[in-house]
Amino acid sequence: MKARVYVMPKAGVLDPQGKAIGHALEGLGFAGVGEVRAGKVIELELAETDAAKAKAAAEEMARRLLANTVIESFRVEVL
Amino acid sequence: MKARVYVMPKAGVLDPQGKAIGHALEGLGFAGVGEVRAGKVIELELAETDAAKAKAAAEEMARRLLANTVIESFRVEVL
Amino acid sequence: MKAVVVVFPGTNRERDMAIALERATGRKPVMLFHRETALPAGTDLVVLPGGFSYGDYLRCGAMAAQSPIMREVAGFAAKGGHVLGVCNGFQILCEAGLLPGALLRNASLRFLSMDCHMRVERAGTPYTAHWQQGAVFRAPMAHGDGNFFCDDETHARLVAENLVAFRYCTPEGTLTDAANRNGARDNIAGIVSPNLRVCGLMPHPEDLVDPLMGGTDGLPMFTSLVDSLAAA
Amino acid sequence: MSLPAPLDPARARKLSAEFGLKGDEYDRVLAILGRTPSLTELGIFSVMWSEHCSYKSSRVWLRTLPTKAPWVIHGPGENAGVIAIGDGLAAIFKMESHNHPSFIEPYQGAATGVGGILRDVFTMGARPIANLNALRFGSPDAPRMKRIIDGVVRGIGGYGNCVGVPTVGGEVNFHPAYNGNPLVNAMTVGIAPADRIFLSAAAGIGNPVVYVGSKTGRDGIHGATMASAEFSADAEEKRPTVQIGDPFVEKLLIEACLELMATDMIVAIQDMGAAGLTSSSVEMAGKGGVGIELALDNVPQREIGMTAYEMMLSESQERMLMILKPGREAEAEAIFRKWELDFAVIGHLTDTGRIVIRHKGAIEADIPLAPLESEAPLYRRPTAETPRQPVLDATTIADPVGITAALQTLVGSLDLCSRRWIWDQYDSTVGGQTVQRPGGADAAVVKLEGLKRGLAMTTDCTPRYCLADPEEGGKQAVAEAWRNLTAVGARPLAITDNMNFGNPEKPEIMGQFAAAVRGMAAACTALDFPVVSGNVSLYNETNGAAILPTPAIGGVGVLEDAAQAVGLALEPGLDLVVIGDT
Ligand SMILES: Nc1ncnc2c1ncn2[C@@H]1O[C@H](COP(=O)(O)OP(=O)(O)O)[C@@H](O)[C@H]1O
Repeated sequence: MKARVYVMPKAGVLDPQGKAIGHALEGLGFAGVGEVRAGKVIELELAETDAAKAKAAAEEMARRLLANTVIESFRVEVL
Repeated sequence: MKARVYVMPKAGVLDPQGKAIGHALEGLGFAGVGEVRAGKVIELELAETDAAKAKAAAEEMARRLLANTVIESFRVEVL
Repeated sequence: MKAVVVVFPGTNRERDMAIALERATGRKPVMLFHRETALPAGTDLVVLPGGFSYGDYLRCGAMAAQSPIMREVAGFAAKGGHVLGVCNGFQILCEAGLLPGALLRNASLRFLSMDCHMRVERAGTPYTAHWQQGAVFRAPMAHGDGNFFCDDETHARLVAENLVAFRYCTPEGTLTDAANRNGARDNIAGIVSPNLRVCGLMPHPEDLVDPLMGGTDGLPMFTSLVDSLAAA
Repeated sequence: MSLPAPLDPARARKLSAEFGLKGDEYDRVLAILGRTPSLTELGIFSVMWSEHCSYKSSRVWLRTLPTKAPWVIHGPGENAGVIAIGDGLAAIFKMESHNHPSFIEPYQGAATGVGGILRDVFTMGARPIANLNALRFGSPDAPRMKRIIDGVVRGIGGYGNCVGVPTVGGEVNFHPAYNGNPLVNAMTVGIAPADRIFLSAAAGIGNPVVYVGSKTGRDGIHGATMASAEFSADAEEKRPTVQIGDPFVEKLLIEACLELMATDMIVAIQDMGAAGLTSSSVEMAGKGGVGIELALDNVPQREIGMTAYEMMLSESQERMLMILKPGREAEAEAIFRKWELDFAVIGHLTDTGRIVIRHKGAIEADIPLAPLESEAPLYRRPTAETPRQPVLDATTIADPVGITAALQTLVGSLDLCSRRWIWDQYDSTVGGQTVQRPGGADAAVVKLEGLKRGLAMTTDCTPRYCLADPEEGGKQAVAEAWRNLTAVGARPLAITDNMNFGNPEKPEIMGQFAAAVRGMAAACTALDFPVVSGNVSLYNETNGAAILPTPAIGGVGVLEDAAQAVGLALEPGLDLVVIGDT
C-alpha cells in the first residue's frame, strides 16, 4: 500500500518559509493571498496490505522520525 | 478558500531526502518499507470564494513559483 | 571591465565577489539592489553572487529568480551579455531558465563547507581563458544544495555541445565519486551557455584569490574575464 | 489615571511562585507597587528578577573579575564587550548560552542561540565578522544524544551559514554529566568604528520608541502560563514554548540596522533577547533614567488575540527596540521597508520614571523603574569549597599499555578525535577574510577587510579540570585561551565568558562558581586579559545531578599584520622546540 504522511508546522509556530513564500507570491502580483504555511509530504510504499495496519505503521514512523512533534503536527493518509 | 499545493520530485529525479528517510526508517527497525519520496505541501489561504477560480489561481502560483517543473510535478487541491 | 554585482535579500557573498573583482580589474564593481529595474549603462558583466537569497526557502534561488532585476538580466543575456552565477547565483540562473538543469539537495543531505578540486573541461571561454584545458584548481565550496541535476536529453546536449565548464575531481584531476561530494550528475560543478556568455558554478573561486586566505587558485577566472571583456 | 486591574491577592501569590518568585521576593513586589500586581506586572517582575535577567546569584562574584584595561571601551553591562584594536576600530564580542532550548529542540535551540548572540553584537553598531561556539554533549550512547548532537551542529550551521557570518572555531567535549543537559554556548565577534558604538540607555523625553524586525507571536512564553489553563483556555498545545529562528530575517535586520546606524537617527538601541519586550524596554529606560510608555496595540503581531502579558513576555526572535530622534520616524521606516521588515512606533519616553503599558484602552502595567532595578534580589549564597584532590606523582603511575597504544587510544578518544565532521558543516570562508579556518591553528584568524590587521579568536575550557579543582580549572581556561591566541601570533586583548553551572542554591555548586571566578580573576589579572562581557547559565541539572562546572572562555587578540599568523601544520625539515617545563 501507499501511505502519505503530511507534516505541517503546528499552529502558532513561526513558519519562516511560509512567510517568505507569501511575500514572494504578493511580489508576483497574486492578490488575495492570506496566510501561507509550508510543510512536507512523505510518500511511503508499504508492503503491508491491511489499510488499518499500514496507517498505524505510518503513524508510528511519523512519531518516531518523520515529524518533530515539538513543533510539527502530522496526518497520515493511506491510499 | 484554502488551497493545498503538493509538490513532489518527478519520477526519475534523484530524491536524496526520500532515500535518506527510507534508510533511517530501516535503521529504526521498520520492515516492509519500499520506495520513499519526499515532497512539499504549501497551504494557501485565498480570498477567492469560487472553487474553480481558486484552483486555477493556485495552479498558476505553482507553475510560476511553487514548483520547478524541471524537477518537480505538482497537484492542487481546494478545500 | 564594468562589473555589476546583484544583491538580493539574503545574498551574503557579494563582498567576497567584490573583493575578487576589484583585485582583477582594479575597480570596484557596482553593487545593485534587486529592486532596481535597469542595469547601469555600459555594463560588461553581471554577477549573481552566493548566499541564501530569500533564506533558501521553498527552493534555493526560486524567489530571487522572480525579482524585478532578473528580467533585465535575462534581457542582457539574450543580447549576448556576460552573466556569472556562483553558488546561489548558479541556482538563480537555473531557476530563471538562463541555464539548464537544477540544483538538488546534496546527496549527504548535509551542508558541505570544504575545499574541493575542479577540472577545467572547457578552456577558452571568457571564464576559463587563463586555464589550460584539463587544468585542476581548488576552491572552497559552501552549500547545502549543489547537487547538479538535469534530464538525459539535457545532459547529452551539454556533453555534445561541450558546455560543461568544470567537473569535480581529485587533486590529481581524476573524476571519482568521492571527489563529487554533493552527488552532482556526471561530476558537473559548472556549465556555460551555448554562446559561452552565461556561466554558473557551485564552488567559490572568489574566495581563493589571495595567498593570505590560502591561495590564488580562483584568480584565473577573474583575470580571464578582464582579458576577454576588455578585448570585446 | 486608572490603575491596572489587579489579580486576586491569593491567586497572585500562588501565581508568583509558579512564575519563579520566592515569597520574600513577592513581598517586595507588593511593597514597590503598594497594591496587588496585574498579571502583566507580575510577569514583568518575574522575568526581570529571574536568575537569567538579574544575575541575582552570580552578580556578587562577577563583580570581582577584572574588567579594565586601557584598550577596553565598554566592559560588562552593555549588550557586548567593546575593545579598541587599532586603526580606529573596535572589536565587539560576547558569548551566550542556549542550553535548555537546545535540549528541548536541538536544531532550533542552537540556531536561535546563534541568532541571539549575533543581535547582541550588531545592536552595538558592529558588522559581525565571525562566530564561534563551545559545545558539551553527553555520552553519544545516552538516549536522544545522537539526535541532539546532530541537531545542534546543524542548527549552528544552518543559522550562521544563512546570515553569512563565518563560523571559524569552537570546541566540543563529551561527558555523561551532560546527558540530560548539553551546553550550547555561542560567540560572535564584530567590528565597528571605535567612535560609533551604539548603546542602550534611552534618552530624550518624548522620543519615539520603535519596534523593528519580525512580528511578535506566542513563542517561548514561559512554562508557567502553559500550565495555568486559565490563560490558554483554547487548547494549551497551541502554545509552543519553542522559538523558531529565521536567519533570513536576521540577515535583513543586520543590513537594515547597519544602514540606519550610518545615519544620526538613533539615540539608543537594544535587541529583544530573553523576555523580549520586557527586558529591552525596562533596561533601556532604566539605564537612561527615564520613563517609558508603550502602546501594545501598535506592536506587529503574528497571532490573533494576543494579550498584554503574552506580548510583554514573548520571546519571538529577530526583533529590536530603538529610541529614535524626534521627527526621524519616516526616514528610518523607509530603510526597514526597503529590507521588507516590520517597523512600528510603539511608544515614547516620559519623565515619570515609570514603565506604563497600554493595551486596548486599558492600562495593563504601571511600575516605577528605579526600585524594579534597585530592589532586585541579590544573593550571596552559601558556598562550600570543593574538596582538594590528592596530587598524583606521574612517575609512580604504571604504564600497562605502552606509549604507542596509549597515544592511539587518546587520539581516538571522543575528546581528542577529529572535529572535521562538525566544521565541515559550517561555512568558515564567507566574507573572504578567513586566514586560519577551523583545524588550521590553535585560534581562528580573520583579517579585517581592506586592512592588514587581523583578529584571532578562540573558545576554551576543560570541564574535568574544573570539576577536580574549579579554581585551577578557571585559571587554566583563561590561560589556555591566552596561549591559543599567542600561538597564532596574536596579542591577546580580552575575554568573554559563559559560566555554566548547576543549582546555585546548593553550596557545593556555588562553591564551584566562586572558585572558578577566583581562578579566572587571578589569571586575567596576571595576564592583563580583562573580562569585557559574559553570560551565566545556572540550574543546569537533571534529576538533581549537575553538569561539570563549565566556565567557557572566549578570547580575542589582535595581529597587526594578519599575514604573520602562524598555523599548526608541520612542514618537513623544521626543528621542533618545546617551550616551558614538561
Ligand atoms: N564546535 C566547533 N565549531 C567549530 N570549530 C570547532 C568546533 N570544535 C572544534 N573546532 C575546531 O577544531 C579544531 C580542534 O579543536 P580542539 O581540539 O578544541 O582544539 P584545541 O585543543 O587546539 O583548542 C580547532 O580549530 C577548533 O576551532
